[in-house]
Amino acid sequence: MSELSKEQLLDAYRMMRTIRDFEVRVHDEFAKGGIPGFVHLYAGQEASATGICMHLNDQDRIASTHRGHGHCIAKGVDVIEMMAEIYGKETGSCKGKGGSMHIADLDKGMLGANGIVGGGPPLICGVGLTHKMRKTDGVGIAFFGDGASNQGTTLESMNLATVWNLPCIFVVENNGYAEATSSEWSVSCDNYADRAAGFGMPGSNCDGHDFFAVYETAKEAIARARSGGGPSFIEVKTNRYYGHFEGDAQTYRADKEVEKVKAERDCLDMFRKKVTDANLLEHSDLDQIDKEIAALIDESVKQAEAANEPSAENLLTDVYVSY
Amino acid sequence: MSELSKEQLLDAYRMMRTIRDFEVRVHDEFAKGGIPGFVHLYAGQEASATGICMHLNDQDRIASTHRGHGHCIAKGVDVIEMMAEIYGKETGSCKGKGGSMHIADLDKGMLGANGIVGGGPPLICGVGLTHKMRKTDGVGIAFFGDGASNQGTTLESMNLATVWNLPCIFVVENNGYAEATSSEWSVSCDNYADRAAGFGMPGSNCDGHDFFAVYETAKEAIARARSGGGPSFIEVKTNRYYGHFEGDAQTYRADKEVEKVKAERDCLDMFRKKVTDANLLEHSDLDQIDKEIAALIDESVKQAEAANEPSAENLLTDVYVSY
Amino acid sequence: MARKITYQQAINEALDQEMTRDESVILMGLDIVGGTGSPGEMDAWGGVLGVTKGLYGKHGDRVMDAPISESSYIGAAVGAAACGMRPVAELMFVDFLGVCLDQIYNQAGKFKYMFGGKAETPVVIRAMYGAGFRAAAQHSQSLYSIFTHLPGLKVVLPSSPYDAKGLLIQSIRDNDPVIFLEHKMLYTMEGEVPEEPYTIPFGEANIVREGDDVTIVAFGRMVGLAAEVADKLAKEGISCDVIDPRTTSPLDEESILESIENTGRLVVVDESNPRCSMASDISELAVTKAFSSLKAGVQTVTAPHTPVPFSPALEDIYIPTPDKIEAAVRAVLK
Amino acid sequence: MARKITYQQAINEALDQEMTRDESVILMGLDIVGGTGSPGEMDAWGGVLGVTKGLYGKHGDRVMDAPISESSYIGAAVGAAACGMRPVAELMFVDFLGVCLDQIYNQAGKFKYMFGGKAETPVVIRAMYGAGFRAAAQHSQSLYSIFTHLPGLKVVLPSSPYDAKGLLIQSIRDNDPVIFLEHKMLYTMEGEVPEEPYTIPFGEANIVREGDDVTIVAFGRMVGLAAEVADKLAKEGISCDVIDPRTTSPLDEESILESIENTGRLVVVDESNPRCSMASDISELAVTKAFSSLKAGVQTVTAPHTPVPFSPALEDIYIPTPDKIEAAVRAVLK
Ligand SMILES: Cc1ncc(C[n+]2csc(CCOP(=O)(O)OP(=O)(O)O)c2C)c(N)n1
Ligand SMILES: Cc1ncc(C[n+]2csc(CCOP(=O)(O)OP(=O)(O)O)c2C)c(N)n1
Ligand SMILES: [Mg+2]
Ligand SMILES: [Mg+2]
Repeated sequence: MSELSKEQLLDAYRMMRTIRDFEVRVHDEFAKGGIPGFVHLYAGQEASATGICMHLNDQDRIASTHRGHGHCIAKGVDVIEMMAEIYGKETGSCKGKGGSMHIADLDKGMLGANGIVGGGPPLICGVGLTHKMRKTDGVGIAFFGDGASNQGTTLESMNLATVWNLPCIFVVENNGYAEATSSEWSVSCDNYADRAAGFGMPGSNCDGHDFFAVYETAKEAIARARSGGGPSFIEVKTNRYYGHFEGDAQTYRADKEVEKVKAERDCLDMFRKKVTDANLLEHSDLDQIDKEIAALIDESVKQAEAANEPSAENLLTDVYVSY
Repeated sequence: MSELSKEQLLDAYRMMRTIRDFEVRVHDEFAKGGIPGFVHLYAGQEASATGICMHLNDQDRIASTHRGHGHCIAKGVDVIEMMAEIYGKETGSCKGKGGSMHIADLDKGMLGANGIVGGGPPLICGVGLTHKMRKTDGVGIAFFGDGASNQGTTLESMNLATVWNLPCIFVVENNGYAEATSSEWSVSCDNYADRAAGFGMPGSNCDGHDFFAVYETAKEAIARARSGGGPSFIEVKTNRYYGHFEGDAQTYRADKEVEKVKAERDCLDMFRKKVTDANLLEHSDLDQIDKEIAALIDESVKQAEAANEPSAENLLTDVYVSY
Repeated sequence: MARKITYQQAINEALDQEMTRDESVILMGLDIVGGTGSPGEMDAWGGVLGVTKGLYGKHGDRVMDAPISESSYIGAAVGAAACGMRPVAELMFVDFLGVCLDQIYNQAGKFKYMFGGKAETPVVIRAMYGAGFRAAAQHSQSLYSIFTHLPGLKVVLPSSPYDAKGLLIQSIRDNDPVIFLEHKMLYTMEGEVPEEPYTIPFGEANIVREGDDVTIVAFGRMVGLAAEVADKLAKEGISCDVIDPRTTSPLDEESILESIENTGRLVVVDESNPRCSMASDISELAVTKAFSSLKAGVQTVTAPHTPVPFSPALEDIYIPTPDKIEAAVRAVLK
Repeated sequence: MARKITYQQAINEALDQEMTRDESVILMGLDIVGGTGSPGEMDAWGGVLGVTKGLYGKHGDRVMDAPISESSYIGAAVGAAACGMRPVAELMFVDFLGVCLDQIYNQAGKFKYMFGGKAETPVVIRAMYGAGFRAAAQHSQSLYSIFTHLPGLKVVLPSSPYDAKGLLIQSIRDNDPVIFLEHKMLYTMEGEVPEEPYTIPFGEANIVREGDDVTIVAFGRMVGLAAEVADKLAKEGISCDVIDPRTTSPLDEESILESIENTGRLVVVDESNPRCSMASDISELAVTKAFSSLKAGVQTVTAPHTPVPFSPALEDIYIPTPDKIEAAVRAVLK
């Protein structure tokens, strides 16, 4: 914790707060009917994307999932454009053509949210391979869920990354559920480290509510990858605050499950307590960020609502570079 | 070893001898130009199919690979029909429509050789599921190679079998190569038991040249599956005597690699030595089988050569039950 | 038969009745129960849009959730079918065929042929398809042309609650592998559906509107749009024969050809991308087998050769509309 | 340009020259080196039929073997392409698309569109296709119609050594995902091929024979058969325009339509299964855009709606033959 500068700590908090407020707001606006389509929110899991992406620079790349807003924000994708994208507007990150499930910004090293469970890990092998061929020290991070950890594409990619000795980190965000199905049931290993071992890579896990735990765990794995030590596997134990997608009644969850996590282990609260207890930051520093972010998110919604729908010509463009 | 009756020992030897002679003969006939297509021979691996299938009855089912002749024979598929199939004749197991890569006999519980690497394991989950739904004590065995152990379909199926608690056994026949690629390179785990652990099932390995080792290892796994104890994983360490397919120059192999195995650890020789040393069988018993099988294989080739090509109408039949 | 239920209820009822009739019918998919292993309610979802809701309560362990491993659970359905079960596996969105197609087309679809006739694989793969849900490029496709291209598979596209029930029961009783595709925008469509089980044979088109001026062949959700256009044009004295083939494989060529021979004019309405599509397939049928009857070039109305856009504004112009169908009918009449 | 090499050598040379020209070109596949990790020789195979032989020796680690995990190594190629590399991934047989299609069509093929134009994915997927090798149902298919159906992909079907080299170089330099399909029966075909690198643009058909009586559109290996028939019929005074579109996506509609407008008669020769195929696609083109020129119904010559049989006797009648093409030409002339 002490190794992080004040600036970095503020950045970490800002990132988590941005994700949280973004998601809470999308939840509210969706409920009001302003947002179309399938929307999967990342609230509750902020420390994961943040603790990992804090280590990354623009040459490092990540692949995300259907639950991708948090990863986008942590990788530096513009929030104003993201909100517009979720509204399907022409000012969106993807000109409104992708929506929540496909937000991307390749310039920022964000290879896209992905509508296909397990779609990302093979792509990340390609990122790792690119870095290896170009002899950079860049890395690729595949974020995926506990459900996705059973998809063949994910499993194959773990093997490939070891065999090709790629600078890739496989991050399973185990939020306990794939849709309504429990990960305790659907994941056959007792411990994800066992599965990592079955693919010849080190595996570790960490408390996904604790930014510092994630940060430290990722640090080691990323350093290993950067120095040619090959892939690693990290399980982040986390919780999602909302339903699988917006509209999910969540009757499969335990009574007060989320309330309890929110009350006892919310990542923002835990962070605030740790850094203020240790006198690294003042409450006022954090309050200031809260205010800034609230304004930013307000602005993003205002701009998204005001923006134009894509015009009809857009239907036929962007299919090919040339055809 | 002593638990097997004389009859059973003779059966085991007969099975292995049949496979060997069948494959040697196919090799020879292929070289002469009598056999079309891609042909992958099982010679050298006989103890694997035999040691496992000796435990099976007709309700048990197996799925095989492109290298399927041995599994067919061990599961009781008619050798005369098999040879005719490999020749593409209308008297073949599949009326000449399948060929070497697709020989099957569902009545015998043989779900087919398979041209798709990793095609079999999902099917075997279906076999296990059928037995489970019907409350029989039947099992399903997925045979696959070291190469196939990296295919997503195989990996997913291991997870599914544990999650559904299916009576399935995953048998990787590790013959050291997938085509020309070494399994030491392509398989990321140090030990297949590690990979089994990553999918929540017991894993063990055995010497695939030693019929008795395979037999004992399989016995435990199959008994567990029959009694509701769920799936298991077995690595059979083996060698193939011929190329990946007929026509392979095999320059990727070590000098004298196969000669050495043949001289020191041939499964038929080892079996003969063990059972005669222990006075369980006489050399003459085995010689008698050798003679019978030689005649059977001769006969199979004679019949295959004499049989008719499928007639033209066959092109359009058997696509659907009704259409 | 006055009872009206939705397309979605019709599917649920077909599954329920067949499971009751035949012990070998089993269901598997992702969250088709929902809540498996979870601390809360079991049968919490009954499928992502609730189509299988309640079946777990009635049929227990014969309705199974699976890990997110489409190749292996759909392959398990295929393997179980080869062992005599009648599994109905749900591929949540047809867009996901890319992670499991092998088990469908190289295994299920080819067993019978490769094994010289000595296999039957009575598996049903149910999947949602179609645009209009603002679900973007990976959850909105109409990929039935791909399945239709592949021998060994049967492909079913119900366009109404009545057809959904009868065709699904037929699919389950059928002895070949069947791809049963449900348009997600039709789930809430209401229609008259008999309570008792019934089947609709494959390869028999439904003549949705009768007419002598133009033949319109339409698929799935497009059938309703075509009928709407036909009704509108009827008021002007233009009479359209609206044909819903109901299954693209097998295809009722006869009904289509008969109609073309009568009208001499053909419009094909297909929600899928245009290349190597059902629109192409029916056009080919006309020009190879009914050329001498054709009085005009064929008109096709399809989605463009683009992925499905997320933006509602763009998606609305991506999908064939009644206006475009009407324009096509007028064009063939010119 | 007197030098003659085989189709297979032309492909090898194209890969070699492009790798030499551009560091970002890398190759990956199963045993495209052969011998990786093995005690014997490295580069032992150079691909299952030897097409990439020698490239490892020249380009070292830029030619990579992979574990048998098509989704992940082809996905890796896609991911690397999105990062600016120009990977050429080999899918050994196109029949294996069932285990990796998602990375090809939902990822590579849709990135640009889903991401609002802000992505380029210059990946090439090479794969063998086609019947005639006695390789049976899972190693003999012609699945190009599927790729053609899917927006975002380009699909290339070289029919000669000259085209193989020029089209492959174009594929590698192209900035979109390209499916490059090599007919396994053409590998030994010889033809004149310039030594220097050259490109053949996509979407430009090759007029293989010129004629005024009948248009024959043929794909891949069928082009040679069609030319053979044209030569035979020329002696009788029947002149055929034989068109090889070379790429099915994009398709040179113009050349085809121009020819049909001239001849009024169309035969399409397509080795694939008939439903929703290129045969359908070209038939549709004719009947939607050149109807008034058509003097007769279109004839298609395709494989039947069955898997590919193993038996040589059956496979020989499965594949379209010159006799059948000739009969089709005579039929359109009636
Ligand atoms: C190949 C594929 N199968 C199924 C789905 C449907 N689906 C979307 S998200 C999801 C659950 C994913 O669970 P997990 O990986 O744990 O991620 P989480 O939603 O918990 O973040 C499923 C089944 C899909 N999008 N793609
Ligand atoms: C999906 C798929 N990928 C690739 C191939 C080509 N292929 C056939 S056999 C083989 C090697 C298989 O190796 P292994 O599983 O070890 O079996 P072995 O040949 O050693 O018995 C390969 C790559 C295939 N048939 N299917
Ligand atoms: Mg989850
Ligand atoms: Mg092997």
